[in-house]
Amino acid sequence: MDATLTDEQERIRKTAREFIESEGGIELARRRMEGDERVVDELWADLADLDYTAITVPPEYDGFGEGMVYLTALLEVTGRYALPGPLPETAAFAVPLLDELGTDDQRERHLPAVARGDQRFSFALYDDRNESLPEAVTLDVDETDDGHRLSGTKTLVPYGGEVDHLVVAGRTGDGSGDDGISLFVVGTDEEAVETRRLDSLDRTRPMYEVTFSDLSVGDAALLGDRHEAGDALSSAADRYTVARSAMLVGAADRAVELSTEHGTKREQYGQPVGKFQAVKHRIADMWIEMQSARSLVYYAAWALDAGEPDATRSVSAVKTYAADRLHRVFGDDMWNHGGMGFTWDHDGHIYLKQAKAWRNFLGSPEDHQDRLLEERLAER
Amino acid sequence: MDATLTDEQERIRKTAREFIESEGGIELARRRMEGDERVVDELWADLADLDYTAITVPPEYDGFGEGMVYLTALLEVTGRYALPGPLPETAAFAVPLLDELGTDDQRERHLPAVARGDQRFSFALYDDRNESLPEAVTLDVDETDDGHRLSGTKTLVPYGGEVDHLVVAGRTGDGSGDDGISLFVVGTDEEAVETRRLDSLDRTRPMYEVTFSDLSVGDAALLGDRHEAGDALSSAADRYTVARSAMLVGAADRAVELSTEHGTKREQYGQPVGKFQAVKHRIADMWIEMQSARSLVYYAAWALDAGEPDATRSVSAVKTYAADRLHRVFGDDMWNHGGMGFTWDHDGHIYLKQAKAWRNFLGSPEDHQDRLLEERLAER
Amino acid sequence: MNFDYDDEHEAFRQDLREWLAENLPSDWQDGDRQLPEGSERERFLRDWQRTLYDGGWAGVHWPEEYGGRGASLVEQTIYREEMARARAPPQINVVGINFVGPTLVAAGTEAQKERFVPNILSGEEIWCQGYSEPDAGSDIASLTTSAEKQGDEWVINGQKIWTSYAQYADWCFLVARTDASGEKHEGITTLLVDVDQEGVSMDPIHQASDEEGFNQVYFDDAVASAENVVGEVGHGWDVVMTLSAFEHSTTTIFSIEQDYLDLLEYCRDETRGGEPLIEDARVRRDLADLDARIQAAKVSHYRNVSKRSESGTPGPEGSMDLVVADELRNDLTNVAMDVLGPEVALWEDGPRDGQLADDYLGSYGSWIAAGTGDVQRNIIGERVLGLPKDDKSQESHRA
Amino acid sequence: MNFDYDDEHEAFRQDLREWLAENLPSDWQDGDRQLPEGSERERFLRDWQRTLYDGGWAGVHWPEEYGGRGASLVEQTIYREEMARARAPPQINVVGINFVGPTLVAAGTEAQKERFVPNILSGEEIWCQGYSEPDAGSDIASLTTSAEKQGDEWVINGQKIWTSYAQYADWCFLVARTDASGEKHEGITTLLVDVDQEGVSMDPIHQASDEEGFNQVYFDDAVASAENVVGEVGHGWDVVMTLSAFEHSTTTIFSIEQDYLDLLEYCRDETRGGEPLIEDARVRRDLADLDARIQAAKVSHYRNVSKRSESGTPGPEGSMDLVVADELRNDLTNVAMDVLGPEVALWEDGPRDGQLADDYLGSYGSWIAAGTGDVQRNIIGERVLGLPKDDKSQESHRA
Repeated sequence: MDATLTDEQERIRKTAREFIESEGGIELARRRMEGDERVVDELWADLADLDYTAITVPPEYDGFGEGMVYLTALLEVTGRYALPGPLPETAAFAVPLLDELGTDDQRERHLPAVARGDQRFSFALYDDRNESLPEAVTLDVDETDDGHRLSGTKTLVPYGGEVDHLVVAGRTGDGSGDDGISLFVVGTDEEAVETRRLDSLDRTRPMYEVTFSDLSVGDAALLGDRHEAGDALSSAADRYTVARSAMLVGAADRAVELSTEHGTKREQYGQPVGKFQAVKHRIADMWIEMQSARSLVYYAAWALDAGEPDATRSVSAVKTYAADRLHRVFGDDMWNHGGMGFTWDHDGHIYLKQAKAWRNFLGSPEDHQDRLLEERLAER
Repeated sequence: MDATLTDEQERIRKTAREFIESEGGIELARRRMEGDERVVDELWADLADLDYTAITVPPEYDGFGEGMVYLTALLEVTGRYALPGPLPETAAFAVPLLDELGTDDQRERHLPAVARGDQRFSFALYDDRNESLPEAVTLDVDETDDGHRLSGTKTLVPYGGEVDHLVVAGRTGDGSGDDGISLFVVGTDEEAVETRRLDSLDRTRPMYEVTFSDLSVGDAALLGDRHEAGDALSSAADRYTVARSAMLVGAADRAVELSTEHGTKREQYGQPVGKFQAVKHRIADMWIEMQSARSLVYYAAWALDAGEPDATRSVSAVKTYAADRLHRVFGDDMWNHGGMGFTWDHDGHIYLKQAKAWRNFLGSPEDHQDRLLEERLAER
Repeated sequence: MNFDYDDEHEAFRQDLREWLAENLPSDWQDGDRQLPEGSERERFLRDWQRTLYDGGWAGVHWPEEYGGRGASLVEQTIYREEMARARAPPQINVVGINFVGPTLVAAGTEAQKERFVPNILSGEEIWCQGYSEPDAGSDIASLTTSAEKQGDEWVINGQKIWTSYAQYADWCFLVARTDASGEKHEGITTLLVDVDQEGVSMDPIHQASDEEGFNQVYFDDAVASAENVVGEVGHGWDVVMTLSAFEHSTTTIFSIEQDYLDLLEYCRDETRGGEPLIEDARVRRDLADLDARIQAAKVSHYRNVSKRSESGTPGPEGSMDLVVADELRNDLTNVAMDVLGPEVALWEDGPRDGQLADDYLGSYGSWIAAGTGDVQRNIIGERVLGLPKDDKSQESHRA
Repeated sequence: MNFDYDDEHEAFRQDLREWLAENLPSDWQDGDRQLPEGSERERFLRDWQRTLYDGGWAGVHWPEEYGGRGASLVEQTIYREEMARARAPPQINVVGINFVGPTLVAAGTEAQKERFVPNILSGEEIWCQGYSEPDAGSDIASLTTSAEKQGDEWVINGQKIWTSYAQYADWCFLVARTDASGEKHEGITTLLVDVDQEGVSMDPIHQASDEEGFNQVYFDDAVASAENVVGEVGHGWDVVMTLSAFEHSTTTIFSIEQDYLDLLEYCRDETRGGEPLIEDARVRRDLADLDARIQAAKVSHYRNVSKRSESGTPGPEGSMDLVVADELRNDLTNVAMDVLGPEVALWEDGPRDGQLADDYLGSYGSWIAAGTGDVQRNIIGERVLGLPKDDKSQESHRA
């Protein structure tokens, strides 16, 4: 029992913070919000230099073989700056999935390249932008002589047009649940693949539509067993949920700081506004909720790494607890700042939009409430 | 459009307040809490002298023929003192029901006596203390040659052992919904009727168990058409819900006063505690919620009297809004008072328990949420 | 107690409904209620303001002698209900019509009334109000924008912020400091300032919602003539208080109700996992709770209207309308986002072309006009309930 | 980051579990966990205290030289987890064991240690602490109970309130004013007072829950000998602060978790209208929310324990444990009442013989021991986050 970060983890956080601040801090996110895609390209090279892209890659593929605890410790820092780029998509979702399901060939083809920073990944899951997973996976996949043919349009693909490869979920079997789902690794440079950026609430992490026009892929593109990828997909979604939650915890930590600074410096009615209990207690509550969310993230990350039986429930606890509460933390930060809090210049709205955009993505809090209780009752 | 009380209504409120205070105010409720049943008997005679028992009785039966608006205006005042006695049971539930469903004979037998203060009423609806209405009405009623035979034990009967008559709901038809319910007027002095007081959360308004041991009643006891009393019962429950809500609004008004007095007089850290924004804003919120509940009660009372199409929805809005919010108002009042708020001497707990005891009685807020939306959608 | 309308009132409602049916912009009636973008927007809004004026529906609460209908408070309520139900476009001269006009009628000189009032109702002159300052926030009285008497003119220097409609405005109702030697509520003067002069410039404020609705307004040796002082020099705080009394006569609860009904229909019609959203008891709890809160807020507003009809003056209870409506709008727009599927992640390419997202984001800025919930709760605690005043906040916020 | 326990810790847990299985009162193990009423209760609790002592489980955190196990913070956490899981009866000498003993070990004289410490752990002498006063509330430092030096004795006059366990206590750890001339934190002295003397009397406080747990304690020329001053005369505030540091090492989150699991099972097993309660999505939302909050509070507690294991001293972060647990207990007990049918209207004739109602009512008094959420939020705002201190509240509440 030692619920603290290691010195090594603290060190990487410090380095990450110094690096991001030297590059402009949250200005990087603002550049991406304004539509500057180069910022992701530039950043990615640096992240690779710092070995961040290699964290979850196994040692045999030139990585560090670290798990979610290490990754979330880092992502908390990137979240503080709303750092753009598909790091959680690549490192939390795709890499462990490739490692788990991939053939030697697939691993060899992708993992070292990811570690080097030469390949970025995202995932294309939703065929319907209004349904929950796994029901929202309906993509038509026809079997061909030497592989499969994909036809249809995926939506809500994070950074879809700014990555090299996508993990695409298709339905090769019957039903609408976890069964019958197959995964494919598809290059975005294929001619039959077209991406279109969607104006997204969180413009630091834009969503894309990705259209497959009778895209033929060979057997080498099939990731894992045909029909059988539902469980692995669910695990990948869990890792991603924890990763993104960690980023939002980092953002919430920053929001508490911003409100505290404001409460200390800004004067109204002749005294710093943080002396007013309404403001002081609201910030105290923000801090409590941020710390509580952080606790759940730490535990879930550890439980996923350790393969604990309550890992799935722990992930659901994160989203159940944090989805709306962190959102409110950001809203409260905006309110604490008065009129300035509602301006584009204040960072609060960047976080607020991230929290809302993330709310129902890969599982709404309601989905997670249901799953949490199912798991809990199964344990009794 | 005139959303204010009339001068006449304001006058009766003032009189009621002066009268209750002259009799000891909330000490009357405390006496009943300690088990003193005489307080209800004594009070009832006074209430009759003041004509309060005659308010809803039609003029042709020696009453004033007033409706829910007038009654709730008065009940707000009685609620302020948690005044014990079956006034809402008699005046809001039973009297309009007798007037609506009763034969000339039944009306003649009961209504003038109620107006004079010679008969008190309550109702026995629940056969199962854990089910909702109307499902909880399961009492076996056998048809006999000259009437019916009632066998079974009703529970959750307010003041059951302290009234003269009960409106008893029995199931004479199939099903578990509104259909097949029949009502009977039963005297509590019948030999086959036994009452047992249950230790109740709200000891100012104790619940009883009432057992019918093969009680035979004549046709004159049947209130309304056989099998067909479900709708009238539901309306009576609605009136009762509004009446009790009005009492709790009056209690909440008092709780705001108590907290305000405390915040003005009690000093901590060298200043009145009401200067602390945490306390000041909590009291402001209590006031807002009390006023909002009051608005809903006023509207529902008027809509019931006027037979507005949204009357049912308005009643459900009251309980949806007020059930947990008024309860929290009382809890907040206790918290505002610090340690003293948790003592038996502080009045807050009397109200708190009333609100909790009332929460799921004759329809939980959840039941009312569902009904509110059903009605709302039916209007669209 | 009576929530019915009498025949006269129903006739008023009917007249307005019929007029709206004929005069609302046609796109609007077809359900496309987006304001035009860019410079088109001002044209559109000025046209609508003129249409309202021509129909006699621009300032129903104004006295008849100034071109209004002399509508009673109840009629004003009906007016707001119907405009919300029709989802009519906003009035570009809302500041002039709701605040400046009535203030001039109450506190202006005859010459001011003659010069300014007619052009307000017709929309020929659009008004903004210069209140908040970067370092003052809701603490209006600590303003530092100065007006100095030079001959027959006042020379104005300083900066205002959160000034809505300034981008369209012809005139500004300005609160300035003319004497810094006394207490902060003293030495304040209200002036009518022509915005169309060299000494006045402005910048729009880029909002979190990616829109521009508020402005910073800079005064750099701007001038106002001596006869454009409202009330007495140095007694502007009284004028501000007079004017703020009019603010409470507005409420957004009726438009909140319309948005709620839209949400209800969405949840009835939309399915997820094959089930209508409304079948989820969680959704029902959220909707029913909003429904009940909206009904409560409406009736509370009616009660305030009735009370004010009797007493003639608005009380501090109006703070309740404000804080309740602000929180309702924030909660409602959040629920409307939350019941969406994962598509909640989209903005302009998302549901209703981003309108839901715009409403949601906008709800975080709504209090800029009304003062924060914290300030409103102070007002309720201190002025309604009589709790001890914080020495610091005493009298120094708008009510 | 590691939430596993090593073998040594697991062995500690196993020892305790086995001991509890053998030594818990037999009714208790059968699920009947009501404390006896009246005078039986003290006997029962003293017996249980003695049983714990005999088993070596009365003060696991005490140093071995004083009869404890010298348990690490992690082991103390395991201890609390297991006692909660077994729903063990409360320790009647909790004040002595958790606060007074450690304080004497840290700040007492050798003679005090020798005289008092052994009888604490064995439960031979039960302790209470005399802190709050009717006019002081959470503002401990403004206390007025006086102690005046007369020869070799201190003569004590005044009144304490909210004193738990006083009805059983043999000794009182008293905070008194020995000098009223300076600032309110000065001139305070802590004394060990024999409660069994003529000058000390007490009244139980009738609580909203219809129970008596707290007391008023009156000192009327009560005496304490000079050697029973703890720390230096006039420097009692330092002792209070030392003692308060120990308070944060307790948490009720583990017993809250047990109550939550009971509620979960109730909702799984109970039906209404033919449907299991847990099928109602509203119930699921409430349960899942409580579940997640409890897990968060537990992990936050582990994090605080780990942090404290590293740093050696408890930080103000402990305020978070307190405020979170208090609110959770209040929300949990309310949900447990609300999911009941109309039978929620009953008390002792109601569900579980009124235990649910008792727990619910009790949750409104829990903060009396811990200080209000308002105070805890001040501590978090000021000491954790560094927000500007309210001049009024500075340093004057227990932390």
